[in-house]
Amino acid sequence: MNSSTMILVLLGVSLGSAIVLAIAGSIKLAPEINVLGSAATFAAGVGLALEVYAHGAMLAGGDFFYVDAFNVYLAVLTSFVSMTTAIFSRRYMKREREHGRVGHIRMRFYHAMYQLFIFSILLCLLTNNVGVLWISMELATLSTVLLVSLYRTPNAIEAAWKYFILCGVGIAQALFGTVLLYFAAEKVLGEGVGALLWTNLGRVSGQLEPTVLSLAFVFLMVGYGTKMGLVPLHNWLPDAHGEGPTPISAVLSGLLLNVALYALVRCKVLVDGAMKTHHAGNIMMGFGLISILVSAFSLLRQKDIKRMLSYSSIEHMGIATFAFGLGGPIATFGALLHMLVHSLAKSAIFFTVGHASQMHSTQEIDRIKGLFKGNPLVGWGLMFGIMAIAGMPPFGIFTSEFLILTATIKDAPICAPFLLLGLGVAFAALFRSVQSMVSGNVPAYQKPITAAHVPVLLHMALVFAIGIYMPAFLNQWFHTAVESMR
Amino acid sequence: MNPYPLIVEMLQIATLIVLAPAFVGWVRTLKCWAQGRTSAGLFQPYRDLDKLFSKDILLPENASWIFRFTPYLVFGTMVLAGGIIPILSIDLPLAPTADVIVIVALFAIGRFFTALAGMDIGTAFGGMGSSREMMIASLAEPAMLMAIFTVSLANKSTSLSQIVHVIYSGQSVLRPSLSFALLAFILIALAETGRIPVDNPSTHLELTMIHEAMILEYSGRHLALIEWAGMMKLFLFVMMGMALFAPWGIAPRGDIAAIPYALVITALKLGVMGIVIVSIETGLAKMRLFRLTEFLGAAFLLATLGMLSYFILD
Amino acid sequence: MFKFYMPVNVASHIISFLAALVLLTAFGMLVQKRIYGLIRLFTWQGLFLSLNTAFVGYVANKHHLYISALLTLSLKVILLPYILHILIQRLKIRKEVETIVNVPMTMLIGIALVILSYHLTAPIRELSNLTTRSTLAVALATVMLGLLMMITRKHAVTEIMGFLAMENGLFFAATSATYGMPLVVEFGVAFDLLMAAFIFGIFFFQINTAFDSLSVEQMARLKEDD
Amino acid sequence: MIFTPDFKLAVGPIEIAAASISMLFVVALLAALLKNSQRLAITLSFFLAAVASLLSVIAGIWAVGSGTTNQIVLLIGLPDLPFHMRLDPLAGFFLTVIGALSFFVSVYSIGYVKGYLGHRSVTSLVIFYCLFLAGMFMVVLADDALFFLVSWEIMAAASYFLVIFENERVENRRAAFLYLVVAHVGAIAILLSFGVLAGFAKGPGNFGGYTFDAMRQAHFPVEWATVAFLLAFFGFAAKAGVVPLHVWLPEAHPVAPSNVSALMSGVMLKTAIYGIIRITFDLIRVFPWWWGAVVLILGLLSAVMGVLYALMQHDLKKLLAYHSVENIGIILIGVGLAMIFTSFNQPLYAALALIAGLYHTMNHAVFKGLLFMGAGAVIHATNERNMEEMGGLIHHMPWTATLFLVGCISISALPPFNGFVSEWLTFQALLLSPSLPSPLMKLLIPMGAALLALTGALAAACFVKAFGVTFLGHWRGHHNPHAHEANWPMRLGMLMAALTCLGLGVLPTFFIEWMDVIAEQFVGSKLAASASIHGWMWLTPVSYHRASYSGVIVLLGILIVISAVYLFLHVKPGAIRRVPIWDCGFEKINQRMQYNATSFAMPIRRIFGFLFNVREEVNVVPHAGHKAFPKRLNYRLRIRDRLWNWIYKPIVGISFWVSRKVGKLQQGRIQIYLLYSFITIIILLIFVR
Repeated sequence: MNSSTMILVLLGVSLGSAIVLAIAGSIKLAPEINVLGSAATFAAGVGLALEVYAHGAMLAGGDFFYVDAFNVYLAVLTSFVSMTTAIFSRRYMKREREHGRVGHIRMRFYHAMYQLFIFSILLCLLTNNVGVLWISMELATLSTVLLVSLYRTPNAIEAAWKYFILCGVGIAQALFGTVLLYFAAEKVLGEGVGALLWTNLGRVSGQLEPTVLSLAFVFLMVGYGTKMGLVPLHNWLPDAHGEGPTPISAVLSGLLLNVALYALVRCKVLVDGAMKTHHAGNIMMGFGLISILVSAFSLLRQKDIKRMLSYSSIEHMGIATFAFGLGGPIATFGALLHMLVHSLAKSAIFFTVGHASQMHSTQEIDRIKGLFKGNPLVGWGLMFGIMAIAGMPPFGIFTSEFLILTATIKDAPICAPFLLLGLGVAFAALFRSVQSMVSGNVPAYQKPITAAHVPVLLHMALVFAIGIYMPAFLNQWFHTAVESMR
Repeated sequence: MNPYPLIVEMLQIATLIVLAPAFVGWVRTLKCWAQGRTSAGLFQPYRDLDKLFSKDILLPENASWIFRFTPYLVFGTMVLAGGIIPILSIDLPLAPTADVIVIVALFAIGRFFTALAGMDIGTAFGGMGSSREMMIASLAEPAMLMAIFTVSLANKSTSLSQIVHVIYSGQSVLRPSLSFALLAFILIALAETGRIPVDNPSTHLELTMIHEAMILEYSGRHLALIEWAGMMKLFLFVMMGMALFAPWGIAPRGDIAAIPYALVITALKLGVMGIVIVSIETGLAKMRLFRLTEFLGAAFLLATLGMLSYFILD
Repeated sequence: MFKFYMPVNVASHIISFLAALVLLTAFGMLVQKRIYGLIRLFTWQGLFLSLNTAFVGYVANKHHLYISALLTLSLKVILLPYILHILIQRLKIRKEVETIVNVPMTMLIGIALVILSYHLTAPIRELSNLTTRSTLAVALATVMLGLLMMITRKHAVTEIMGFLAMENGLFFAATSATYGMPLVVEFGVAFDLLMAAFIFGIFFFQINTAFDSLSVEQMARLKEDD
Repeated sequence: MIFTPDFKLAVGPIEIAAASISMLFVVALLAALLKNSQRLAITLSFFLAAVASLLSVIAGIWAVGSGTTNQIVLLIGLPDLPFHMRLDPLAGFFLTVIGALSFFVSVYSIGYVKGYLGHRSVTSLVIFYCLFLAGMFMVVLADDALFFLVSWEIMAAASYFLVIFENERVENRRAAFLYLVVAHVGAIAILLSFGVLAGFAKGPGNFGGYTFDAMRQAHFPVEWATVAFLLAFFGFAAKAGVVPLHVWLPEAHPVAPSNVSALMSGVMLKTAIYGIIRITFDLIRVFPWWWGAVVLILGLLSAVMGVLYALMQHDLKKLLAYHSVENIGIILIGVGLAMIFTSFNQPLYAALALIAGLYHTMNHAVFKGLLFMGAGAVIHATNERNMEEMGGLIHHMPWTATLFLVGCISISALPPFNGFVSEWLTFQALLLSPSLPSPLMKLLIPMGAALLALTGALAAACFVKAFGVTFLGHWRGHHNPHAHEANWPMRLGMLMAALTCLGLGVLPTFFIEWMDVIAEQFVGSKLAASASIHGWMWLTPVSYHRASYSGVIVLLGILIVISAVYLFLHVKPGAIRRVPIWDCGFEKINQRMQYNATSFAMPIRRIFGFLFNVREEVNVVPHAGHKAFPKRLNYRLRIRDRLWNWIYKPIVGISFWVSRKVGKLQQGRIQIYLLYSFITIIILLIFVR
């Protein structure tokens, strides 16, 4: 099978499952179809990755798709997390349905949109076309907006509305940036689709008009930055991630943010090539730092566990953005690693938190107690997840933060104290809440549940494994990606 | 092997053990004279000890082995210290065993156990004595070390024999720093040996006693050992002060012949020091417990001044 | 194929005129207080945009622009206003909507934004040799005015209108700066817009049910401030 | 664990150390598997942990004894930055110290942890215990920044889980949380410090600079070296509990199970000392003298403050924890002096100071471990941590009491036990200050000696109190004591530690000769050439004439005199009669009239009261009609660390204040959010133009 077919399979499976689930989603087997579809997607993703590992970066489907070290690992990650989340959501959503929080039709809608969402972010990652990237990014937003308001509570609707409007406005800015990019590229590459292809743009980035690109970058930054939830464009994120169904929160935090960052980094490489200054990097570092600090302090006063986790996502996106902005081989390597391990760990935490909140019928931190005793897997899973996300070894996030921080003090020492402050406060805030959730005696209102073990264990095992033993192929990809971003 | 140092060592320890009660007797006698009382004589302490040794021991029901062990230990540390501090000669085989810091620590270990013994019985007095004793010690000890350090910095050694040796060889002259240190040392010695104005060795007045409170429950030979050790402590402090500040008379290295002479000088020194102690004790009143802070603070200040003047003036 | 060549300056005049009309409608939307009026203005804006696209396509001889003009026409002049009308009738929305900032102030900010847009696009204008280059400032200003409108209004429908106005500005930018994006992109964007339209339609119902009105003022429960 | 490909059959110290670490991981796994047979899990796991610790001791002794340096590279970690392990004498020394105490404590744990059987599952305790040990071993063996920090944090995390082992209690959670946060912030600071060093180090590839070998080769500009040092010192000081970063320590150490407290206080803190020595003497190598002064001054401050706060405690384990602050201070005095002497190029004196610091490191590990084990036995027997509720335990548990007493004497720096030797060496080092060219240091360092003396004397007072109130007198508690003697494994663990205390105190020359190679490597001079020149009996640092000490003779001397007197007096022994307490004739004596911990410390509290945040409440309920005779009297005393209010509370307050302000960003209104977006664009546009 050549890579074009592989990509078509990869995208086709998810799109196909979306259609199947939309048509026949009400049947009993819908969750299983969902899992199966995701598993097939994952298999295709692995196949594609092997292909890339063997042959290096490649164009596919004419030049519509482009796969290199940077996006292939994100694609595999996406398909993997989509699979585990589907497994998790099988148990989770079943329980939600038993509790009458969602009905028949909405379940169908949920499954279809889930697959559509996966399809759109995969397309986002694999496409070679800046315009198509934009379109699929918008599609990813649109397919999840109504999932956020799935429960139809006033809070959920409000969150979804904010998500819709703010991301809509943000993404519109990104489109303006894309138009400007096209405007600049067209001068060099001539009219037509060719002027929107990453591969072509990357080749000629040195000849692009710097003034236009600097303007374009502002709009792209604000646009994709909104999607990533960078402060001060972040305000929709805690609401949306906090109010939606937990599987959706997991993929929003774990996957969608990564994709937006991916888009931004691709743009940054172009802009750097054109401007030959560190302007874009500085802007990203600024956004990164502000995001880290604001989210860290916001973490301190969270009462809702999912809301807290979404702030933590902002923080980590801030770290990655900062690191990409800082540039240099070490920081970039760290940032790539960070994207990977953050999404694994964050989705794992969402899984455990989902179970925990079902056990206590609430998302309030103060009401969740005694998880170590009540359900050791959920309790320890949450604890280790938080350890990972807070940057404790032997988990992978520590490795990435290690690289990023050491590079920071070398290249931008002035930022180091702020990072130290932000990370310290975030650490304290996370542990303060989680410790009270996992420890203590089991409260009377806690209900036992059957948790989905596999996704949590799988994710945490991976985060752990990457923390102490990073496989050579991953290393090679990251290095290749770092090289491509020079 | 040259047997003489060993003999000197033995002789010195014997001197300590034998002469210590006499010195206390001398101080008491002087005091009686000063206060216009009839004295019991120089040898009363010996009679007291003899009486205590022949008595039965009344052991409190609650006493543990610590209570019984302490008298022996305290006695042992004093004897050991007496083997190290140059009294008659600096040619002591035991001298390198311990320098002045170790000697301070030897006193401390005796005090440590006495304080424990005070708490062992579980009375209010015992605890009170221990508590106060440890408080005073914790203030006195740094001041004492500070005073000693001044001397040892001047003589580039913390070993007492070596200090004496250096002073003899004329490398050390009379310095202003030493006079401060001496003053401090006197104040601390009073505190450490439980004399007025810090403690009153002859009182059993409940609220003022410190050392006596700790050993209230002792009797028989236990009490005798403790009393004897206390006498030796006073004796040793005097001798230590002499070695540090006025070593003349102590037999120098290799000079066996000077030992009889040293004995005489020692007796003379003790006589003089008795007068000094008595004049201080009669001239001062016992202080309230929390005034002691100021007293010991003054000692510390003097010692510090000694140290500073060593660096600044010398 | 026969082609009537119009003098360049005449063409650019017409384009500028249409651009001015787009801008004018944008301002009109900014101050319009009645919802129906807003929709009407939006329809007009779409029409001008569509005309402009078609005209540029004609002048620059870019046939794919006709398609995008058609797209704009069908979507923004016909479909979206229709959907909005239906929704407003179904939901029995009050006709007046209040603004947060008063009208003269909004106008002043709007004018400042136009100046800023002009200033920002000035260097780009120098680079381009297209007939449409001077309209880039208008496009950016339209985007900004749309955003301003969203900020100053308190109603879900007006927020959507502002959003759509921004989208118009973007379309305008695409045609004016570069003679349009590649068709695949244009179609994709249109598809997304269509989907968005359905979604906000659903939303209006959801909000109305949950909050008993479409004012976004009530939707301020999720917050950090206390 | 995977070793480098060149497999040689020859086994060196580092292979043994690696085997020990691997073994601990296996034991952790084993404990997880033995979840359902707890009794077996305890015996087997702790036995194996003891064996593993013994292996480490062997490896450490070997490495120091042979003075060799071995390296291996593990094929884990990042592919371009695999974990490097290196066993040099310094690492070997710390490995020995950690291993030795771990060995004692593991043996002790076999008996101690059984106390939890029937109350709660001990699986997590066993697992994290093993991981904790492994973490400590790895810290001293790590030879690159990444591995070091990974080990460092594994150690911190494992100990965190041990501290919250009994997580129902709020105070445990609070303490554990505080501990973890301080540890983590410290770890980030250390990380940044390594970042600075790595920035100047050159190695193969992008990540080559992170190895310690590369840092050893590098040259650092003095200002950057200072940044690195200050960051690292902050991080390590936070771990070691140096004042004013000590506040977590007396909270966290007491609430952990006692075997864990023993390890935390005894050896975990020492990894911070290791880190400081490693960074300054090994990686940076050239430094200005004032670094040493910083270390010295903070050391002195910690020593004095630590012991004073310890005196005020009536929680036995909290008291011990504060003493760890004190002892870390004493160690730092030695290390700081060594740094000062080194930077003034006086290697012999530096060697003395360094050895003094290291010797105290070793001593403190042993006696603090012993004391915590003893405290554990007491708490195990009485279910009580408050000393005010204890008393008279020497009659119920003579073994524990005697062994605990050994610890008390050792920590009070009294001869002939080990604490004295190292403090004595430190004194000697302090008295060498006249050789320094800096007048200020000349003058200030002897003041340090006075403070050290104060510390020692206060420590003695404190342990009279601790031992006296806990073990002596009558039972003070309200409920009846069911105290029972510790079981055999516990006694064995304590006994071994106590014997080690004596050994270290009596035969210092052996140990100093053994560890001298460290001084030679880092400060360029050997101490043993002078320290044991007069044979193994005499410890003579610098020169015979300066000072000398013989622990053997002190011990033998005292013993001989005691036995002589005893024999002499028992030729014709008088009778011993057990009688009721006399107490100046007071008759109605009861146990409530004893001095307790609070009253014992009262005089010192009065004197140093200004250092504490003391709140005293006396509540008198007068007798009807007779004002002079109170019917009931309540006395309440609360002593808090002033630093809580000065440093920690403001930090927490400011954090929440900022957090509140930040919260204002998010007011819920969508228009405001849009406005942010709008303003952001405009600002950025202006910025790029």
